Amino acid sequence: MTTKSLLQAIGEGLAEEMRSDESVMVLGEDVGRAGGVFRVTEGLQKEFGPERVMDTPLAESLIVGAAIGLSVNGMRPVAEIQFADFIPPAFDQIVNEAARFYYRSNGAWSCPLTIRVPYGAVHGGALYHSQSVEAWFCNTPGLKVVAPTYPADAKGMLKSAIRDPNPVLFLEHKRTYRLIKEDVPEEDYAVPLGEARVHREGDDITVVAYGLVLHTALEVAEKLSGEQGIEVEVVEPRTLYPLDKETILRSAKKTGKVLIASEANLTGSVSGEIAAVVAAEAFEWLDGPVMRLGAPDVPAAAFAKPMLDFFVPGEMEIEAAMLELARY
Amino acid sequence: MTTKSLLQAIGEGLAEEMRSDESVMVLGEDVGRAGGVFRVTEGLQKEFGPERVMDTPLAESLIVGAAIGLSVNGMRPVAEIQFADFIPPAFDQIVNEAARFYYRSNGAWSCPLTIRVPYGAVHGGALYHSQSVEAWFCNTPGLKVVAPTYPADAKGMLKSAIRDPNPVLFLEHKRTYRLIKEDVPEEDYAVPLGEARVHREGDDITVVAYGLVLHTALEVAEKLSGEQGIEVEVVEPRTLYPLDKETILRSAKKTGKVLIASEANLTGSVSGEIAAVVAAEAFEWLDGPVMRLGAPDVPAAAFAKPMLDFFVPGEMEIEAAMLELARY
Amino acid sequence: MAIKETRAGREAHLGDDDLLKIYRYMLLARRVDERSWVLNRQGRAAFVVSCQGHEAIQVGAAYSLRPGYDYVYPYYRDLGITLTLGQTARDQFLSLLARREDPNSAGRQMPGHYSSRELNIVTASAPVGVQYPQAAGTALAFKMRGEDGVVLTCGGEASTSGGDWHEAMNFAGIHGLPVIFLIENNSYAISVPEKMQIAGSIAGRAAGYGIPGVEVDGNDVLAVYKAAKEAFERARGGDGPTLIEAKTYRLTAHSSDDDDRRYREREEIEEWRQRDPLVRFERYLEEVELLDEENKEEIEAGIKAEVDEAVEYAESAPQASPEEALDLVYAEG
Amino acid sequence: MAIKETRAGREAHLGDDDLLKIYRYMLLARRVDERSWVLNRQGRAAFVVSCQGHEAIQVGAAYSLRPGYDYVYPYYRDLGITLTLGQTARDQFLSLLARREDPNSAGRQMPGHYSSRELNIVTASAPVGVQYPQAAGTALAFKMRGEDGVVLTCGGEASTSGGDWHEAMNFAGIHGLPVIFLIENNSYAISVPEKMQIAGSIAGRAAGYGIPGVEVDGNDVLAVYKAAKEAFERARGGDGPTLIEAKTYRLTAHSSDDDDRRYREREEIEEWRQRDPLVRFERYLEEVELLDEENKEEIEAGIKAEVDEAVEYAESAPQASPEEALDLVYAEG
Ligand SMILES: Cc1ncc(C[n+]2csc(CCOP(=O)(O)OP(=O)(O)O)c2C)c(N)n1
Ligand SMILES: Cc1ncc(C[n+]2csc(CCOP(=O)(O)OP(=O)(O)O)c2C)c(N)n1
Ligand SMILES: [Mg+2]
Ligand SMILES: [Mg+2]
Repeated sequence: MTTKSLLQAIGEGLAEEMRSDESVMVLGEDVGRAGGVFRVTEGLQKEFGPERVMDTPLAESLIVGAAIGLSVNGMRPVAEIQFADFIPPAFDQIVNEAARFYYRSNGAWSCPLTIRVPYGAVHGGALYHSQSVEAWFCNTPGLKVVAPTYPADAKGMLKSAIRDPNPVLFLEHKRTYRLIKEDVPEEDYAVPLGEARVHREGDDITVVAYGLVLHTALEVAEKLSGEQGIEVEVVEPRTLYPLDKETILRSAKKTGKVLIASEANLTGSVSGEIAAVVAAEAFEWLDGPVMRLGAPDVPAAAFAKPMLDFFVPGEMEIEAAMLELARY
Repeated sequence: MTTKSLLQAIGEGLAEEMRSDESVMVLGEDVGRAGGVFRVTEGLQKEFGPERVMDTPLAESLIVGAAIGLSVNGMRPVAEIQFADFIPPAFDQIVNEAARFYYRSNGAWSCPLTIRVPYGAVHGGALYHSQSVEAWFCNTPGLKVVAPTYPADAKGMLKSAIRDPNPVLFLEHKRTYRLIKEDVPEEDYAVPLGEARVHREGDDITVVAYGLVLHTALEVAEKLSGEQGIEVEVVEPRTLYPLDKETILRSAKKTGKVLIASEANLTGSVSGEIAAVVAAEAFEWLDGPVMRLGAPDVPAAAFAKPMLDFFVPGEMEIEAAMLELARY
Repeated sequence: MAIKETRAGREAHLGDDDLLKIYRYMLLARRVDERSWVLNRQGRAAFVVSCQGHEAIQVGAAYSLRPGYDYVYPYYRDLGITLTLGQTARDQFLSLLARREDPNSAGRQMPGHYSSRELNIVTASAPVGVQYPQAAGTALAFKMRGEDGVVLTCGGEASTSGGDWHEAMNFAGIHGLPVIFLIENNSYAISVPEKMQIAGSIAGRAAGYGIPGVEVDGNDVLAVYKAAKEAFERARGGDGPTLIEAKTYRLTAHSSDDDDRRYREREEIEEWRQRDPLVRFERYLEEVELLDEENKEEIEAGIKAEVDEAVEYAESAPQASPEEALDLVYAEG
Repeated sequence: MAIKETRAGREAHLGDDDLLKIYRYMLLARRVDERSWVLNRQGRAAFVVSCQGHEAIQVGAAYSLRPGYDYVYPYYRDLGITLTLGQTARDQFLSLLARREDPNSAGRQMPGHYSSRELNIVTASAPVGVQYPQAAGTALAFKMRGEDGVVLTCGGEASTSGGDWHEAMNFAGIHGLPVIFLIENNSYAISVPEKMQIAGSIAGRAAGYGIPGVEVDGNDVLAVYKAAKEAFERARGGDGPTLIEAKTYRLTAHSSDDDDRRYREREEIEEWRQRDPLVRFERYLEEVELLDEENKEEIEAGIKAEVDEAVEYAESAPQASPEEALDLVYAEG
């Protein structure tokens, strides 16, 4: 065990899978010699050569389309989309193609491929290096969408994603790449997809969160526990599609009060789906409105720092929402 | 006043706008000489010539991208995407571009353009001529998404869309093109965007629906009223983004029981957002779970008729859901 | 008739049996297609999309593939390709009638959306053009493993208008991938004529990517066969991709949902009917004395029996049950 | 120095004053860019993306545009274009420092994402390549109204790899649209070298669309000027689009977030520094006796004062308030 950041854990997970399975390969813009703009793939091209760690042209539809074609011919590609904001050109290949090969061929063809997607607002990133794009994909049967937040989870879930016979979108919040370090096992292990994680037990309210906002929520939860004796149960979906409804509903039924927080624009976010599930299936247990917290409905985070800071739900807003719900 | 089908009303609305405003034009695949694969644009090229009714190459990103470029240089383009299923290549131009010109230029540039998008399951349409794609777009600030169901609404809303300074996605359910006829005004009129319509008042439950499912819901509502004295309030959002929350919440608070029905795959559908709004903002008034009805979470409707019929929420399922909620 | 070296065979380096086989595939494709329209007009088949006019391109190109080894990404008109690879008339009618036994999709997809794991026919889509980057990726896998597999990917002329075609051409050119882009240019995309679809020329674009571009008469099966064979050989030898533009004409409406009288003159169609690739190859085989009334009738009769049997089989085969729509969304394992 | 007809002027049909103006724009672009890096290194500017090395292409191409009439779709390196069109050093620093007065976006977008309604600079995006179909559409509007406006759209070599470029080229070719595609080929896309990005050649692709394709030395401002002017004239005269590929080299890292030592050799950079387009034009102007120590210093001093003033102004200008992030999502009316 050594402590690792999210970024390191993902890089290590990739390297280990490539070592143990020759068919695993990486492709994307600047993933090779430069080691990725965030340096997640640093050192990989040196170890595995320019074909297995391939710099592609600037063409996201090609990147995913080629990954599909590789995946049906014996490879396990891990494609990188440099920033989530640039995934739209690949939208067709992801939602209409990769996600449907299996169904439309009645199970004859499957696409074991992983698409790594750094997302989330960062200082200086502005409108097009900031977006939380998960809602675009969390309605696509045949696709799995995961968004681990902690290093050990991320490494284990990346391994599961690569080994999964289905296409998996693997979201990495850029602001959390180096935010914390934690112990990450050295031995081979996998964290299953499709399972939520309860970070903190509590009886008063449930908070469902992921990404940067999860870190904030956990801090606030500790604070409220210490200062006010409010015990918040914090649930991280980890997989956003298909959802682990059971874990979320169990918590909702226990506390009767649910807040769903994310950094995405509120309207049309994945939080809405989670809220809908709770409102339909845990209604009898609810002691308060199903609350959501998200970014305002504007295109994305701005370049100017004051506007950026205003955009991302911060500690104060999260605390206010938790308190409102706890006191309801 | 003459009675018109949805298809005729839309065609007429287009022709009228083209007559009264020289800058209005139509572009898309097969919209010209052939008059569109559904014949919505029939006769237009004859009247307005091959430039103002332009057949484009098979390239959806180009269609929307060119429409953007036309719109910033004095034109009011109405782009047609032949089937909703083929809109993904234009995803980037819609959500990252058209929807953001205004915001990102601090109000200097706007994109007054309309994108007509036939959607919904039809017999024989199968996986790629059937999809309900609205959820892909109902999280994009700067974009308006409308989905009128009735002919007179559609004509009036199309006029509003064309005259709107913002990009508007105009969804037309293919199965409703010729399903009913109703009186459609001949004189110039516009139906504002952003306003829901209450089709039927009732005290027992609220049903929010649009598209084909709205027609079914209205039939079932009449039946339940006549046979069982259950009075269903039926609300049609008409505009799916941004939502007319007020009208929906007013009804939710009145009946205390809400069912949201659409033809889209349930998980991640717009129904989830509506449910979330109700669960957050009408919680105190709720007398039952917020229910949703949608298609199963499979890629899309299949070609084989038995599977297609199974996919689309039908009368029986809608009736069962309404009864369950009414009796709750 | 004795099997002998003929002029045709010598020219194309094909034996007489090959020539007759090619003829038979073309005829089978045509007859299956024709029967599909009959079933549609009778209200027994919901949708038909046709290969008529494209048979020479398809059979000519597919004939030197190695089924189950090379990969193929066909498009919806490519019945001639899938039959040549080993799919049967039965397969086609099972698909046309949306039966559970349909090998392509068990009734999920429209007819013409081919798929076969055994034959390495990669499940085809409806969105036009998406196959090209996929085909390039599949070719890259062959190259990475040092195998000599080739990938054939096909589409109409309008499938070159979308970005995917360009991105794939560029990628194939950069890496010298063993992929053949076969563009079946039939002059129309539904109603849109070529001049509103294509600036310049398709074959002429290959050079810009450093790729050989070949324009071929798509109604001449032996010309297509030769062009494709040469392209496959280049690819197998490590010399990279080829773009083949085969010119032809769609002899039917776009599909059973289309009425082409809205946009095509009858005279134009008649003119092209004179160049029907099937009739043309028939005349050729007669000229070189490989075909006469007798064996022609024999072949026709054989195909008719095959088609009859296939339709009968398919019509009595069960449809998928409604709930099967829920199956196979995710692969297990 | 007296204004007189010089060799340079005669060659390019430019008067001496034009030549000195061009020089001044190039120098201004360079100095503004250099100062931006200084501010970045001092922690006063969050992000810089550079035009250094591209000045000849940009000023050369933009010089014969009609600001506010012709439309321009620039990309993030095109400071030389926007300055030539009429934006100022102040505008650039207001944008660099994300001030409310930033004319491009009021601090919403990163620096380099240009926009001006008055100058017909259409709001630029970060996703690479999206501008091309838009530019084609804008050109179509000119054509439909019978106006002689032209559209200039620019991007790096990697911006041709995505589908949008191809779709726009095809559309422009079909309709003979008055749009000029200017590709500023600087040999790298962040770390990816041209040979991994482009199969064949960019200029060589124009022919496939029936469009003139011109390759030009992007470090020779007068060569670019001539190529662009000819292209604009063709477009204005109804003779349709032109593709210009201007070859150069990025003299800085990709951006202030990039460390190009990971992927470029110092020698390579040094080699290209020898061909610096600014130095080259300076030498030329000296040779033709339009520039000497004296007026050179004068110009430098003028620009330095302008840059100093602009930085000072921008630094003391207010930022947008947080809540302004909520404004202008939808247009009213
Ligand atoms: C992305 C996309 N847009 C639109 C369509 C609808 N459509 C189906 S076939 C077709 C025309 C294709 O023409 P071409 O590529 O020339 O092939 P052909 O049918 O002539 O063989 C169109 C527009 C589609 N299937 N996919
Ligand atoms: C669609 C898209 N993908 C990826 C990126 C990230 N990105 C920004 S610039 C760039 C390289 C562009 O290279 P080139 O077009 O040659 O322009 P240059 O920067 O060299 O002038 C990349 C990959 C992007 N902005 N948009
Ligand atoms: Mg065609
Ligand atoms: Mg470059």
